[in-house]
Amino acid sequence: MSVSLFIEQLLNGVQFGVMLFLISAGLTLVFGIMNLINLAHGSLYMMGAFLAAAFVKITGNYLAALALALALTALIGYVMEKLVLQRFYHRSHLDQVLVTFGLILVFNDIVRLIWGVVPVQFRLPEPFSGSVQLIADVQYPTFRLVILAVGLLVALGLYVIVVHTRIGMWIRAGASNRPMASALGVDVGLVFSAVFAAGSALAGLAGLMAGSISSVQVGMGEPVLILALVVTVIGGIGSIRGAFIAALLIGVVDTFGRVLLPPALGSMVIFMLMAIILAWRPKGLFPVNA
Amino acid sequence: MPESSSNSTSVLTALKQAWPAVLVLILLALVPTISQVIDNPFIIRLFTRVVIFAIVAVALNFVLGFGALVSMMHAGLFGIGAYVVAIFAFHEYDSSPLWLIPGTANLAVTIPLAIIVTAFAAALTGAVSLRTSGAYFIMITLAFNQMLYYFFVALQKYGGDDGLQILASLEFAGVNISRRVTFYYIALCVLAVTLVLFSRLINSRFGVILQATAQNERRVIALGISPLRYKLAAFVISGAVTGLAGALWATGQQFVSPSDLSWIRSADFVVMAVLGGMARVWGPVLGAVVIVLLEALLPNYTQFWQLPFGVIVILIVVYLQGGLADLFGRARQPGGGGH
Amino acid sequence: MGAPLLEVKTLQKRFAGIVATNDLSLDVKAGETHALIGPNGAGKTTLIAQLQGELTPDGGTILFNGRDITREPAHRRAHLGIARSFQITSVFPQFTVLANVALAVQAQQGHGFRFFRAACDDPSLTRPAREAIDQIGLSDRAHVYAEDLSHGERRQLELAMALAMKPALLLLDEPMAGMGRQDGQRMTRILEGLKKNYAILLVEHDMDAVFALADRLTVLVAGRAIATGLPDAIRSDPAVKAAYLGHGS
Amino acid sequence: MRRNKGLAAIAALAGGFGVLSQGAVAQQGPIKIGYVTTTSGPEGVIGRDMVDGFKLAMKHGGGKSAGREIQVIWGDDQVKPDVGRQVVDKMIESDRVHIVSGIIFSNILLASVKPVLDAGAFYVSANAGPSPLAGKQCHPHFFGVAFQNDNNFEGLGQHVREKGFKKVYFLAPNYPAGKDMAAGFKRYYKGDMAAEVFTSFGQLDYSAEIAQLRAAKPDAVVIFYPGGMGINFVKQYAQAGMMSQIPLFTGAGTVDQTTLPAIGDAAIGMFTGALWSEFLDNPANKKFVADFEADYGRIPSGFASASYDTGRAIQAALDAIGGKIEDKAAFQKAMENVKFDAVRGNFRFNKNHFPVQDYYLVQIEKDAKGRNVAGFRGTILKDLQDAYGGDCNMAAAK
Repeated sequence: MSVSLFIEQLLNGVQFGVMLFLISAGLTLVFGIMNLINLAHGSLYMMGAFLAAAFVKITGNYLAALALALALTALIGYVMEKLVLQRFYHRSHLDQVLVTFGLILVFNDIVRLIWGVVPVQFRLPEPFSGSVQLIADVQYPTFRLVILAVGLLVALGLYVIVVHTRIGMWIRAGASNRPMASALGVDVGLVFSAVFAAGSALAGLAGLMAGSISSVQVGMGEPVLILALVVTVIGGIGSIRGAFIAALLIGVVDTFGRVLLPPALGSMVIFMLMAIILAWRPKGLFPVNA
Repeated sequence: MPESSSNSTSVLTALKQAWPAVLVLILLALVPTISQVIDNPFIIRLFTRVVIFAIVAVALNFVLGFGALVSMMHAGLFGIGAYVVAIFAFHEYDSSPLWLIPGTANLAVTIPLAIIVTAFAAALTGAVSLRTSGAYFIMITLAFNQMLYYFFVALQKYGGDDGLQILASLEFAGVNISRRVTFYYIALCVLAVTLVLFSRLINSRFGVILQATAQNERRVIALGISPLRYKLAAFVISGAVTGLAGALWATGQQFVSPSDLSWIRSADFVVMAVLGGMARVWGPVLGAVVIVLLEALLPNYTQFWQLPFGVIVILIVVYLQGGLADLFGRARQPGGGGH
Repeated sequence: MGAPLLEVKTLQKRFAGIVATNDLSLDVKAGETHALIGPNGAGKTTLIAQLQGELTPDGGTILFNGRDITREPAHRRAHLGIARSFQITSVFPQFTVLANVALAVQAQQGHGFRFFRAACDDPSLTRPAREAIDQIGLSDRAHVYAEDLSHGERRQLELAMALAMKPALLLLDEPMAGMGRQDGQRMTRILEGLKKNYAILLVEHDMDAVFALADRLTVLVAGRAIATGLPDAIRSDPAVKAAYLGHGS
Repeated sequence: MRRNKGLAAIAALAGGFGVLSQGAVAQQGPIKIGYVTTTSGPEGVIGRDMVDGFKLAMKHGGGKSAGREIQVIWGDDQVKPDVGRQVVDKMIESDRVHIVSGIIFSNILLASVKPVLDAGAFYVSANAGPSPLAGKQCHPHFFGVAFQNDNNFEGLGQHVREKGFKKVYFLAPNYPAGKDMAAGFKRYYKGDMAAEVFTSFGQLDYSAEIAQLRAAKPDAVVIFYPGGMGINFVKQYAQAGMMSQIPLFTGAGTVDQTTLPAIGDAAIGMFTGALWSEFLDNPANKKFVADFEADYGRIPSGFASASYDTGRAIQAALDAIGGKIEDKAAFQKAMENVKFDAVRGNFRFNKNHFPVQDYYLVQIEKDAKGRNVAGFRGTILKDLQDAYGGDCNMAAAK
């Protein structure tokens, strides 16, 4: 493997990792803070992609479409939390898995009823649809660079919000001790709803980003959901930092595993990585409640 | 309240608690007759699937419902059992040895072998997985499931993704058991024995420790019990029975493929156990019956059958916290009752 | 009173920079009830957890019957005869009282790999369990599920489980926590009954109970034992008064 | 009260059997065809075209043969071999169908075909054509109307060779049909392969593979990626600026009306092999395309066309024997010699019951309405037959 090819593959791995981080961030926040396993996170990802595609078609304006799609995905998440998931904060993980599994089936068929089975087109805005010359021999799709930038911005933003702001303090307080936080005057219910809506918007953002490089179709959320769970668990549930590092790790390992290993082993490599990491550190790389 | 109830009364009380299970078994036993009356042999095939999945769901529930270990690798273990039978049958048909071991289509050999191999796999993976707990345990078992899946995909000799057709005629120590009704009753007997086995296990000293660990592991340690080996033993027992079910599956289908090991199948088993009711040994049987039948019947009405299916799942989880078994009254952990 | 049953020497434990146990030494003699008092956050529960084996100390040694158990895992210590009752009630909510205690008996007997006989019908488990339940005064509640017990009853169950382990040393972490006056007095009477047969390390805030039960007292402040002695001597110790009452607990 | 609820639940379950036993008693009733395909999940897009193509064929046949009703029973295999097997079992044993058709994926077909043939029924494939069934495991009651898998890429191999490409990079999913396609391509291309890469089934992101292939500097890239995989690969290939650098080819079934709407303009100009095109100039095809668009509001895909041909072939064979499907020898003979106007033009069955047909070249372009379509560019191979017929001994297979 030549140096420039290595650099390009590394870039691919990092970009894939950043993408995974966008998907996992919301999942790990909801999982860590509300102690809720939300398998329907993948469905929100799918909704983000479908809504963005639909709004682009209707409005013809990308920014407006993206804003609308994000807002609507957040709203869907909010309604889902209020209607169903709120009852499940105190239920077992298993009940949560089951009810959100049911939600996946419902979401998939609703999307199928509305949009049909044919994958939907989601065209990129002109300036982003091509590629740019990075260094000699490395020509890179512009939009992947956009994803890279957005992902890094989101990571930075989340870090600042959770660690350095009052909202972040409320979130952390609500996570570690609910009654205490309420006693301090934090409306935990509201904070949770807000976190859930924000997590949904992040899933939607990831979905519409992914939708522009791969197909927008029913069931697109499930394979991604598995990867997001892998990232969440390797990073340590609830840890934004852990999710970021785990996502990059998975992205790079998967990319190089795919090109360097035989196919069956290449498909297995991230699962082997997860098993090894968990056998070594049973609560992930950055356990939150050490 | 006499402390040491005599054996006969304890059998009576057991029967009193387990009457729905007995009822379901009797109904299942009537399936071949019903199928004959309405002249529809497919029903037996469908219920063979129900019964075999029920065995897995019951075995899974032993660690899931009573040990709080959410395993996402039971499809993998199931597949191992199935592949052992299929691979030996393949070598028998091919008349080529597997390394030095000759192939065989004799289930009296391959079924015990399937159980042993699966138990061994469960012991290896369990020893690593049980270092973790909660959601981490779910994910590490999922990882092992995927590894097993891709392992069998990689076995090009045995069909890879295509799966492996069993062409040799399977027999059990010279007896042909492939007749549909015979095979159905064999599977049903295995289910009944499995239910009895796990009922006994749950109430034994071993089972009590397992349940106690699920409720309060810290306290169990403080009492002087190291829970790990009990959890591991439970995982191996559960895996062995799952391997047996896999062997039956291969025998009944005459076909195995990696899709038998898909993680979605693992999730299906969990759904069966939870939906059926984890607090009772026989709860998952109800789950298996309902899930398999819904999956078979709903698509006859609409191609959007996953929508009602999903809604049914959600409603059951929201309103029947103890699963379908709660329709027969609320349950407490069986091992916990000194009567 | 004889040789020390439990001997703790210069024990150290830190959590992220906070010193929870600071160069602590104390001993419990056979047959003695040794009370450990101190303000909230003094490190009492942390000490109990290190003695029971749930936490591993950073330094120092713990001797039990003259044997170094500092690095022994918790379940091994339980077999050696150290039983702990928890400050926050820690029982098996979905078991009956009898099943809870029978499990403790079973743990003490050590035969966990028995797969077929129903444990709840096994007199070798239920008989000793019954005895412990009688001893603690829960006989008429034996078949009630632990999650349906009152708080006071659960504290009693907690104690019955510790007793069923046939321990040499009882580590009792606030057995009267959260109890009303009447329940507290009942518990004090129960403990008075036990005192004759067991060595006890008692952590308790209820001073009436402490002075009624304790043979000796140790005062813990900020992880350090500031005084050890007979109840009367402690009561009048000015250092104790200053440190202890100053914290206003 | 609780108990009554439980009993009611059991009674409800028992009632469910009634559905399964529908039509269990049928002696001289309708001719029954079981059509099992993938209608749920992401691959449902292919299944939908399959179903609609078959429905249209039935409609054009009037739903009857020699006055006897033809009843189609639909089933969904959910892309799972064991589910496909179960649905087929149900159709054979419960619905007692005479003919089964519709399965898309080779591994599902291989898992499901045995009970059909064992029961003495017919399997007429509207898509999957795995090599064993064309060769050693050929069967008098098995007919593949669509193709033998390899066919999809054989003509393309010929075309790529004729165009003078010398170093070809091939990519496909790591599953049996992927290997079949590679074999088919190489059989006719005969030249040097820069690499053959098999990726995992259902992969989403191909950036790593695209980087590898660019570094290998081939002079052409050939892919077989059905469904969503094709959408992903082609989009990403275009975004990486590769379309203008190294020409991309595919055989039948990757870039067609099931994926074009989602790929969008990225595919414009691409050449692909095909066993059918919507612009083929024959009356049957014109009627098919026009009626399909009228009924379903979209352009049919190759999947729909093969399914339509399958329906028409069955209809023609049934009509030839006066609808007496119970006479199996007669139906087999009628199928072997079936005469119908295939929308793909030239068609007949080979001795192994797989087609002899022509292979075309198409190019993605915009039609008058601005939609992306596969414009006809000519015939690459005439009378293409598969490579496995020699292994088939139909007389011995009986």
